[in-house]
Amino acid sequence: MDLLEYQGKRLLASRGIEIPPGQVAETPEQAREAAAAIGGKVVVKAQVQIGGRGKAGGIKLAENPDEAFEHATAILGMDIRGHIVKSVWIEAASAIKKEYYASVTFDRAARKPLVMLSAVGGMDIEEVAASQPGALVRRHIDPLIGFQAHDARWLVYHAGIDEEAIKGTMAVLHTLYDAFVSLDAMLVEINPLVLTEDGRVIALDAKVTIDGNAVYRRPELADVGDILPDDPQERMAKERGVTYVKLDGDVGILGNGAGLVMSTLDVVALAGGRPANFLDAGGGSKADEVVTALEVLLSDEKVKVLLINIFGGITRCDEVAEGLLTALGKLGATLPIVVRLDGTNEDEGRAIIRDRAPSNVVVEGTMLSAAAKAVELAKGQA
Amino acid sequence: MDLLEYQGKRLLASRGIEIPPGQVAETPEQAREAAAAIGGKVVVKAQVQIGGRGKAGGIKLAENPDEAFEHATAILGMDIRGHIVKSVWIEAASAIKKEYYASVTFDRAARKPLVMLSAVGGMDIEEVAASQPGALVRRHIDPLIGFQAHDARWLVYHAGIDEEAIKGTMAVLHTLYDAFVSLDAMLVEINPLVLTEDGRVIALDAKVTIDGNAVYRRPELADVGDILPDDPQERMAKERGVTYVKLDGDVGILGNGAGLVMSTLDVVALAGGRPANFLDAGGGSKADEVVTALEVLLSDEKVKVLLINIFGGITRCDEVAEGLLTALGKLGATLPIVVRLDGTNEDEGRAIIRDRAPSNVVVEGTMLSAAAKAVELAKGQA
Amino acid sequence: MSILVDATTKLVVQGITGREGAFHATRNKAYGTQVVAGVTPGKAGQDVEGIPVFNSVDDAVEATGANTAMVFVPPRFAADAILEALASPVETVVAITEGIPAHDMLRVYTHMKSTGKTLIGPNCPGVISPGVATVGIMPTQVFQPGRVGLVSRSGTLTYQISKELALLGIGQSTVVGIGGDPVVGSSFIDILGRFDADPDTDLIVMVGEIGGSEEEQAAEFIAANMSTPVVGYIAGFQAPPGKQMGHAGAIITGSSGTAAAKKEALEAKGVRVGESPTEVAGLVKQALTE
Amino acid sequence: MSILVDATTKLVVQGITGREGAFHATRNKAYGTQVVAGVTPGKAGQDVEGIPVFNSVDDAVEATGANTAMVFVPPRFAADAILEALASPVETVVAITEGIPAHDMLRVYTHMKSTGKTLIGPNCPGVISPGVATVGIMPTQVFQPGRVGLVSRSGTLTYQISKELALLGIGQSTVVGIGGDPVVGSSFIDILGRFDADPDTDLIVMVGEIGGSEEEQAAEFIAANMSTPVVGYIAGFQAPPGKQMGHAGAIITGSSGTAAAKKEALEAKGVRVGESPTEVAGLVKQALTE
Repeated sequence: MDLLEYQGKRLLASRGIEIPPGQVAETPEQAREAAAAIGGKVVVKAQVQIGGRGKAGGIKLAENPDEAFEHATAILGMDIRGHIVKSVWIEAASAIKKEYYASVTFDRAARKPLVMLSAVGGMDIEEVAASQPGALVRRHIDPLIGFQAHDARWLVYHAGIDEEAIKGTMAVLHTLYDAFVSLDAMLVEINPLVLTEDGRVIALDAKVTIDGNAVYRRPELADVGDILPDDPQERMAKERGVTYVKLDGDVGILGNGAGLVMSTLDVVALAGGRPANFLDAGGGSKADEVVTALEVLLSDEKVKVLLINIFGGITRCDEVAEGLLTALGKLGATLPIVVRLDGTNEDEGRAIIRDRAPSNVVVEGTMLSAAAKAVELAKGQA
Repeated sequence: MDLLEYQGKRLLASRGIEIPPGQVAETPEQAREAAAAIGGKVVVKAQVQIGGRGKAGGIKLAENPDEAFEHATAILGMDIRGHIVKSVWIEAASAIKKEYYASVTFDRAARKPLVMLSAVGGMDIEEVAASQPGALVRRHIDPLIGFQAHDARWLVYHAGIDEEAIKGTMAVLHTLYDAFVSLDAMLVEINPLVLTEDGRVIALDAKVTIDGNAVYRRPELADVGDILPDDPQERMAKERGVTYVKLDGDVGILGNGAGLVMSTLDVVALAGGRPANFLDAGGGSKADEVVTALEVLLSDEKVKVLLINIFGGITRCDEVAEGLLTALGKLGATLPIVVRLDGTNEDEGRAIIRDRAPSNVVVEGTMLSAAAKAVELAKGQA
Repeated sequence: MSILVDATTKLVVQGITGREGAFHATRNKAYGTQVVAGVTPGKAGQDVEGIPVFNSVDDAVEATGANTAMVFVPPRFAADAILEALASPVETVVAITEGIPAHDMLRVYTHMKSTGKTLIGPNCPGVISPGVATVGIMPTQVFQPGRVGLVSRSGTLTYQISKELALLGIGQSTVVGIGGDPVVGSSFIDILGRFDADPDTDLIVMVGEIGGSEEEQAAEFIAANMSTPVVGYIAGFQAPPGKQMGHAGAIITGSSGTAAAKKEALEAKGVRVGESPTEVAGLVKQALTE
Repeated sequence: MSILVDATTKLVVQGITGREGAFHATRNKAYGTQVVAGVTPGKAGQDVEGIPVFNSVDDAVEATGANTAMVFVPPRFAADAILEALASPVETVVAITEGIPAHDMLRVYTHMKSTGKTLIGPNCPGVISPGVATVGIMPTQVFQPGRVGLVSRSGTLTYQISKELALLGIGQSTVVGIGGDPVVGSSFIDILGRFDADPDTDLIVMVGEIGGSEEEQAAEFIAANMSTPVVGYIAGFQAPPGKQMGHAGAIITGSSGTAAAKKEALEAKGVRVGESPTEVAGLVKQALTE
């Protein structure tokens, strides 16, 4: 679960990391009021769950409340790489002396938390990491021992943090690691972490990603809430707890288990087709979940053919077949549907389709032949 | 650092373990007022840093405030195995259904925390441990992982805690372990932990020992304070930060390093003498510490002969010799003093004594001969 | 022969009185696995289709000699259950539970490494040594005894590839689902090493997917340490970059996590990689007949 | 030969710019130890009597190849310093600092065990291999090269016994002060095992004291695993039961912790135990000439 900048900042601030004073605004008028309350120059920042806001024009400096109103008017409603801006964060402009980068994330390969620090912060930290590898220092942490004072010292000295910012940066690193653990985060990142002209070390941005499996035990996240996607299918899928990602093809794909669904996408592409989506109804899919998944897929007008690829394990193929019939009865879809059922109760499942499904539903015996058939049908529809 | 019962109880209560309502009293009148405020039957309990209070008559049930006054009068000022009672804890009497035992301590051999639980609690837990070893169950905890739910389950099921007390006892164990860690304790013990007639699990006693090296980082212990011993020498030693234990002989002993001092006691005993004390001036003793140590020893009238056994390492023998002269000059002691100096700057040290010390001070070349000489002198004084 | 699970496996099922736990414990037993005990705190003395239930793993081990634990308890309590198994004499733990918080697993994994024990999963389908024993939730009818080892981050994809192998008459020594979570107890490398040491495994199929760098690390390990041939498969060539794909793990982290990069890394170390399950089975057939 | 500390030891001193750190680093160097570096955060570039100072142990190791660390930092920061050394390439850590909170050491010790590294102390006088190298605060003039190993929980008592040995012309291979705190990095057993494997140690003197059960455990270990003869000494026959005697560790825990019980446990396993330092030296002399 990705948090918006201001949500992440408030969580860091409540733990002791300094941030500039700021307020959220959902209308230009609120933005003007916020700017007036804060006083002086302010920055108007689009609140979206994606990077590259600055380049897209989603961050603007305002000299006064009226300018804040103007910028908010421009930014609210903006589409930044598929994300519609619904709120802006108005914060006091800072007198920046130096920009650093600091983060704590999960290193899957090492199976340890990884703390990264750079004295060269700012927007393009990935470019810094690539072009000046020595400028971004990394230190793995033993999660049972936790982040220690020597880790903080090692990081600030090796990153070459300015003398006057060493103490403040070490304190930020300790708090950042504490936030990582106490929020069940997968990532906490401050970019830029700023040394101000008057010698304070403050967070000008915050990117926080929370482990969805642990939100239940973090009451301070209760009012953060998950943000629904703008895309209608993605929104529907998320509301119903189905894993769905929209792609740009025309072969709708439904499978059980992420690996099998990814493999199905690949096989469709190898057969010359273009997948319209990734949809995983789950490793233990029941009839209900199949109905839900089909509703998501059938609501997408770009989908010309549906490929259903199920390998029954816990999932029983006869239940999937019943779910398909239920969904078709309810939704009355007429597009071609290719079904491949294998595994637990495969014979019963195939028999249900053969005997009771409408004529737009065909059964194929293998994943490969099912993909080929779906691609052939999609080309026929084009 | 040992806490008094009520201090330990309050620390446990602040973490969520239920205790009976109670108040501290330092006079019989305060005891009467406390009993009146609490209402009903109360228990008047001597607050001393030693076990066996009940057997010594330090715990009495009072039916009403006047009885509480009478019991407090009897108990305050009582000498319980060398500890003078200076305060009593007045608490509401509990309707006891069952008595359990629970503790978390430090197992040196395993170098792990050890949690112990018994469904057979009450005064003589050591006897229970000896006579019914199965009745006291023990579980080591990995300090990096901490106390887990499965540890609590294992303990309550294996100890045979009554069904209705299982949930409450598990909660107490979690809190007890948390107290052990968050107080930097060496021991937290509840005996008895009580299942009341109305089904609550509450602590009727608390024994808490804190690691003196960690008190600095536990602000909640700030007003607990260390309790000074009643014995004048032990009190003086504690005030001055010298490790001193009074024994019942007449050969006063001063050495540097606990092992060497213990060894000196043994060698004096082997030579037929009786040590008057254990006094370790520290492995890195300086002249000042020697002066302090001598002041403690010389204030004890039972000491007939002094044996000073120093092996210089960090400690320099010439500094010890100077300290001895300073102390003698200040205190003017005339009892026989046997000095043995070895190690760093031994020649200089011996020369200082030989040349400048009064005639009651003799130098011996070895630990064995020094002990023999001291014993001989002590017998001459008898 | 086989790895991890065999005729000597004596299984204790944690969470056996739950719906899923009871169902799969019974199925595992029906397949031939020695399912000797179950654990549900407070339910000692009960039984699940003849399998005795105990209050703790320790009690189960003491009474039955169990040497392997399978964890079926809900995600909020699963880390505790795995730690309980690790604290007991049990040597191997297979955690099926999906949805365990990643920070819980970080701590459990780090602790597990210091115990010298083996953890498979969590969020995995388990382990099957076809014809001998199964621990987990895999549909047993898909597998047949043979001499090919299979290790996979994905459940249903494992079944698909086993099915393709079966169509060519190829069976498995052992099939291991290591799970797709960010932190799993055993990595590709851990399992590849075990297969390499197994005299009854002639070839290994490694089924990876996009995200992380485990497949790249495995490629290095194969080249440096292994003599048994490996055939690889990577799912996710068509996956959009940077989107999360069901498994929390399948997030592309830089270019190293793409399917193309993984395929390249493996091929650079001499591992043949198929682009579809069907092609993988063909490569296995070819390698076995060389 | 010797154990733990020898001519290949390259020492980095943590807390070298403190009064004690500087004093003993210089003294260790004067004795012949290769003291190659010091660490004090923020003081990189300085030097202490020619020993270069670095900001971190990692930096010191990188620049000098240090393989052993000695910790002299104050007790509040000592656990962090030990962890820093354990996180670096250094293999052996000798912690002199007295007064480290016991819970800090519990965590450090448990972590240390998972690293496979060696920690001596804390609250110990260090290690000396007479005539070769010394790491710590022991008065070097007390020791002379020889073939008797000595391991002790006590500092000054170690010097006393070495002095008694010297009076009989007996020198040491290595003398190890393991420290008297409730949690120390290396136990009697750890050090006894190393001496037993050292071809240049003919006999070992083990100097214990009341409290705990380490000497009892050592007795079992000696009988079960060792071929090198051991002579024992236990201080504290006259200590009152249940009183704390300076070392936080020296608390009698039940009858097993008394000096008499320890002596009995050792003698039951064939270890000769002297009742005074002088007698111990005599027993060593006797054993060596048998």
